[in-house]
Amino acid sequence: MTAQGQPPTFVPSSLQAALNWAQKWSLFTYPFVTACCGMEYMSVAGPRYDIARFGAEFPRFSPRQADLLMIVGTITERQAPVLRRVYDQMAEPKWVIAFGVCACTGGFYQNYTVTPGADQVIPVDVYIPGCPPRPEQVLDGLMALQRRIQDHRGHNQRSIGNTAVASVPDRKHLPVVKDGTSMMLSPENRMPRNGRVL
Amino acid sequence: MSQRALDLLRERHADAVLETGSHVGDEIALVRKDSIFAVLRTLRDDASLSFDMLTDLTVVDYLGQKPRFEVVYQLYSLRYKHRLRVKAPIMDESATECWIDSVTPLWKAANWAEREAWDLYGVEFRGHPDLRRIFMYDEFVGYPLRKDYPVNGRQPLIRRPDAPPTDDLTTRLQSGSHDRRVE
Amino acid sequence: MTTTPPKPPTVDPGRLFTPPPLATPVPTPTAPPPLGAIVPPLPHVLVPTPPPAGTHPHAPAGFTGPARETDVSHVTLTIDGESVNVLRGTNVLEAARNIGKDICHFCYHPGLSIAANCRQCLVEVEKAPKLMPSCQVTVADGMVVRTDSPTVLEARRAMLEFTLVNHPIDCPICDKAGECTLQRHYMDHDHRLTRVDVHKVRKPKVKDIGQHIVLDAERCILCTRCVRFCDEVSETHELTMVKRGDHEELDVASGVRLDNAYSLNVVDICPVGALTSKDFRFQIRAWELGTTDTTCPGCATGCAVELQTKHEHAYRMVPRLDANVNGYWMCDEGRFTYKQLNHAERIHGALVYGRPMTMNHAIAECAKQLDGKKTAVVFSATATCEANLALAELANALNASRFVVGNPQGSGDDKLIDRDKNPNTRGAHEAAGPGARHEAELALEIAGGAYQAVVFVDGTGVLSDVTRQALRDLVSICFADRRTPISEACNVVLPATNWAETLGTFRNRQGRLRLIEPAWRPQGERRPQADVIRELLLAMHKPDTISSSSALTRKLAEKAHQAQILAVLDKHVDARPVLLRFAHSRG
Amino acid sequence: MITTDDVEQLPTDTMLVNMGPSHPAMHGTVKIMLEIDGEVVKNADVQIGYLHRGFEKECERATYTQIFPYVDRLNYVSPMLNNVGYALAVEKLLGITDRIPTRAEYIRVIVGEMARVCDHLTCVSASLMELGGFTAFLWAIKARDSFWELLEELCGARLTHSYVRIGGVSADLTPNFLDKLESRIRLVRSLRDDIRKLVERNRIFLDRMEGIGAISTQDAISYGFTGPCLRACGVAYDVRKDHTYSVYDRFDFDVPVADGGDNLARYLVRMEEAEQSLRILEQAAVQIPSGPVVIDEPTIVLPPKREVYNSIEGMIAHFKLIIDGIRVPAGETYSYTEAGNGELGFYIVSDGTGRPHKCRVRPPCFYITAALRDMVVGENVADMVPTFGSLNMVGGECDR
Repeated sequence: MTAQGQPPTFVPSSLQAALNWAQKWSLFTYPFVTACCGMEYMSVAGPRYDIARFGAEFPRFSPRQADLLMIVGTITERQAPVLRRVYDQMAEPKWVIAFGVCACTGGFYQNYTVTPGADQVIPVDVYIPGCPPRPEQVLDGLMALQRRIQDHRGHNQRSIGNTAVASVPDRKHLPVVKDGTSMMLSPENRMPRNGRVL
Repeated sequence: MSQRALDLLRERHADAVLETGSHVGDEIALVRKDSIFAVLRTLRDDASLSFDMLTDLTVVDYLGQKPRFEVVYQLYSLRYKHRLRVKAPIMDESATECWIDSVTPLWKAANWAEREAWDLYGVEFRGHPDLRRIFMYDEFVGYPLRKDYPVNGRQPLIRRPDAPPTDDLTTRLQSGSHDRRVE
Repeated sequence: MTTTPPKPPTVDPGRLFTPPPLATPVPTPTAPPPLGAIVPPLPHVLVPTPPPAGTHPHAPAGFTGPARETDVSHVTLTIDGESVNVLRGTNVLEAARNIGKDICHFCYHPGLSIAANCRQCLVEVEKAPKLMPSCQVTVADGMVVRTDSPTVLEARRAMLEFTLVNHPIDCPICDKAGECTLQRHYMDHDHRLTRVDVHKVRKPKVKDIGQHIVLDAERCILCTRCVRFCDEVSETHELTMVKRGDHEELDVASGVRLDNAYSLNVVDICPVGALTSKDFRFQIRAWELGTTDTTCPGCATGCAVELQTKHEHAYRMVPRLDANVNGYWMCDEGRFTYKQLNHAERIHGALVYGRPMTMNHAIAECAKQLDGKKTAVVFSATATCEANLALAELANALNASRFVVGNPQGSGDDKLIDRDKNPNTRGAHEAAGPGARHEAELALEIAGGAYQAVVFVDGTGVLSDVTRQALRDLVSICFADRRTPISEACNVVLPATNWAETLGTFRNRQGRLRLIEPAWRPQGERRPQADVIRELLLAMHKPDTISSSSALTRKLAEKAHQAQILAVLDKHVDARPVLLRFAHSRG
Repeated sequence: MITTDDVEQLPTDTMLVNMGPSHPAMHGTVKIMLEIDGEVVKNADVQIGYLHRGFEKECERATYTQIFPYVDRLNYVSPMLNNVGYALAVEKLLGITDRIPTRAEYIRVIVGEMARVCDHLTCVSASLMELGGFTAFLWAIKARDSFWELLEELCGARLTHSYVRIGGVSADLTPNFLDKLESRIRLVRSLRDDIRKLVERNRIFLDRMEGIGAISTQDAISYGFTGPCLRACGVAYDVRKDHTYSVYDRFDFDVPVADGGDNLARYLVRMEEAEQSLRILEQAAVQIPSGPVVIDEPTIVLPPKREVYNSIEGMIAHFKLIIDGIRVPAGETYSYTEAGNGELGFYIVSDGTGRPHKCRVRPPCFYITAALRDMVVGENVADMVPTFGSLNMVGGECDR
């Protein structure tokens, strides 16, 4: 496997860099808006803090058309399978931003119904703390993600082509992700299919 | 303000009304649970009271006391602008005791409110059109707002097989079991 | 309204120390004599003579009318307009408690003599020229007391203000903060900002005065509770007050250290953070602890204690009032028994011949192994009565021969420390029945190959290396909550709950049932031995003669007519630790 | 040419469609299972609870002061109103309602009405965006941000303010707050008028709002409607007028009422209420007296930091108020205020400690969302979106 942060060897790195450059400036966001942070998301998209300046302008409400999943707000245990399905439906390469501390760790809702962090359900590239984060902070997080894309360090960028392994350096305990497969759930963790919970 | 309502209740439902009183300006009537429907119907239909709005319905859990639960109805009359709180005690959590008549026929607001009370406190509302969980999911075991349910007794539907460890308790509780720890 | 909080306990039995006769006659231990199960009379220090009936030397004249003929033992007085009827000789402070009025005080402690030097409990007594310390004034017929008149309230505030003049601003670094009596009284009675602007008197800060205790003289409010404790209860006279005026401070007598066997009690009774325990210092903030009423497993006395825990970790043990057993006190040795709960090598799952197994498989395996073997069952003096009784059923089913093991004897005294270091010697012997033999013979017979199987109900006990080697060749089954020499030696180890995880009973040296309550949920696959043994019996297709562990507890309590244990069992919320912040302050 | 058996072979059974929980129009996650016959909704099952965050459970282990951040996140479109409502409830239980300083009451009114304007504009503009009117959305967000910046200047947070305290507010107004407020009011008013001009004669808008999602007055009352949704049914019930609290009796404002109970009525009521709130703001900015902003009661209010660091008395008071919380006498009360969505009630049961035994919030939009089914059955699927939007269902408040 290649060292951390380097593109897969058999893809010409210049071409890869060009691809990454293109991808980082045309992120299509899927805003998975659940809670308070949605208010700030409105402001981020609004005229004053205009996220369009960073190419992440247009919210796509179909996971199949989006490559950036923004988890905006609290993820409850009831919501988690939905989030998982939306993530699974997104085409690769895809990136995930946890918007707000609830999405990062559950925030100050440490109780029976709130999932302690969206990364319990899906891998996350960038964590934006704050309750809710200020729009400037969100833009900062977006730029962090863009750097990450340019450096080819997205959590599943490596799975383009059947090359080796990437690990997400943000959190030590985040797992090693083999090309897309470990995103599959073991049967006992798979969400109920009877449509009640979804 | 709605002292009149209390007097009328005491004369009409002498046997049903356990206690009436006023606390920090709120009128309160404590009513036996088996006659709750009759009492509330009187309050709604009597022309001199006409509590036409069920403002709120909830349950309080006094764990370790008897009666353990209290079903609390907040009533309001748009015509007379007066309020009344009706409370019906429920002895304990046993299936034979932990129920009360649904007031859905009286106010449509009771529909979801009673579903919530059932969902979070496990109080069964007899005669409710569809008594389903409303906040929690169907796989959830137990009634989270009861005082003996652990604050962090999570029952996850889904986790990454390699999810980061959480520092607090994440359990799938057996029904009826209590977490002995107060977070 | 059902929202009123529970009233504080109205009467404090700590005053009347004479042990009432047990409801049922104490079963006499059977031969051979159990390990050091001597039943000494209650230590005399725990039975201070109640203050003399009638007048108190310091009480002003005119209070001691002749007692009415109607009832000699009781007097009736009026406190804040309420008429109270209490025992003659009670002091006003205790009498006020009868009607739920808690007169604030520092120096008074029901287990100690009365000094009346904090002047915090001053009350107004009719016909008295000035305010009287309610802890020192004994009640008299027709006495009229006011605890909430403007004068009294002002006096309280004034006294608190004086007390606080030299008190250091230590709350953020003080172990007592959160359970501090001074903090509580200030919030309840004063909450007035300071009016004095003087330099506080400096005194020794971190002074090592004993093996377990650190003194901070600045925080001391000179209530002399600790001094009186060392004079009257431990009778070792280490502590004293030196210097005068606002330079007065607590100190140990020259050339002495505070090293008696009960020294840590002074930390409990210290109303502020002047005396702190080295063991508990800076471990955790008091208000984060949950506290559970339970029993000290340190020795056969079975002192009533509170176990204070957070997140499956025990932090300290403090005594709890039980007039019949330990009064207000406990020994230092017993305090540290909580450490075994934080044992590094806990056993969470079954281990069968070195292989980890689920409980069901392990039980089935044991049933298979035990079937038809010549078995010895080993009762333990450290296991609960329930576990031992269940084991007795197993013994009947297998008709096995019975042994009782326990910790070796240690040193004792005539107060609370018993030579028998096992909490449940009597319980074990009751369960084992007359024929039971002890450790030495067990070793002999195992070495002699008399048995094919041995079942230990508990990991305690001392066996020689040879015997433990011999266990390897037998079907040796051991219930254990942590690794011990015996559990290491046995082939099958079944996880069992320890005394902080289970609801059970000990029988102490007096023959009293002592209740232990769980402070947290059993970890891993641990379960009470009784429940596991029951499944074992079922797996061996034996008649289901025992019920669940909690049912056994209830049966025992009913048999012994232990009302308060039954009350605990009846309470729906069994063993739910009360957070200290709700339990207000100690000391 | 279609024969009869061809017709018989056409599928005639109804279809089940999931709207939500992750759907562009389901702001605040809710899932609606629609049984549709062609375009017409035959039946609908509204499933909420995807944002149930255990508000009550959290409150039971938090001190009365620590609960403010939680109430912020109930109706996160207008957190200040929740703050005020909760503070009033605890003060009622403490029996200090009459002792709150007048300036504090005025400040509460000001921040509350600012939040109300934000709430209404956000609700309207969000549902307009779902109808395709993105411009209105941008304008409303601009107006909202102009107010949020003021509030941020006041308490440091744009959205979740936690500004109100039991017994008053946490800090006095910033020096030139009122001047800024005046100019911002002008800005917001002009933006509001622009939005009205933009949409109210727009054919698409009217077609999708007028007569859609109507509910009868009787049903609305029976469902426990309050606030704009009830007033859109012609019932002039406003807690600020009918059970006046704080200093609302000192202002001259009207309670807008519309009839029909359809989307348009709700839209009109909200827009007009925004105007009335701006009026209240103007009056309050003139009337507001000087004085303390928090009650003088050492058992409730933290001592000044100078005392905390330099005197043991202040230290103890601070310590106990933080650790044990404010001791509220045992008892229970139901206190109610007019929030963005209607009557926001707090039913608090105290056992005498510093933490509530139960802190129940009466969420207005919970009862309003309960009526959604009756509103959409028989309408087209497309009408689902404006109807749901006009109810202003806020997840944090509805699911708590």
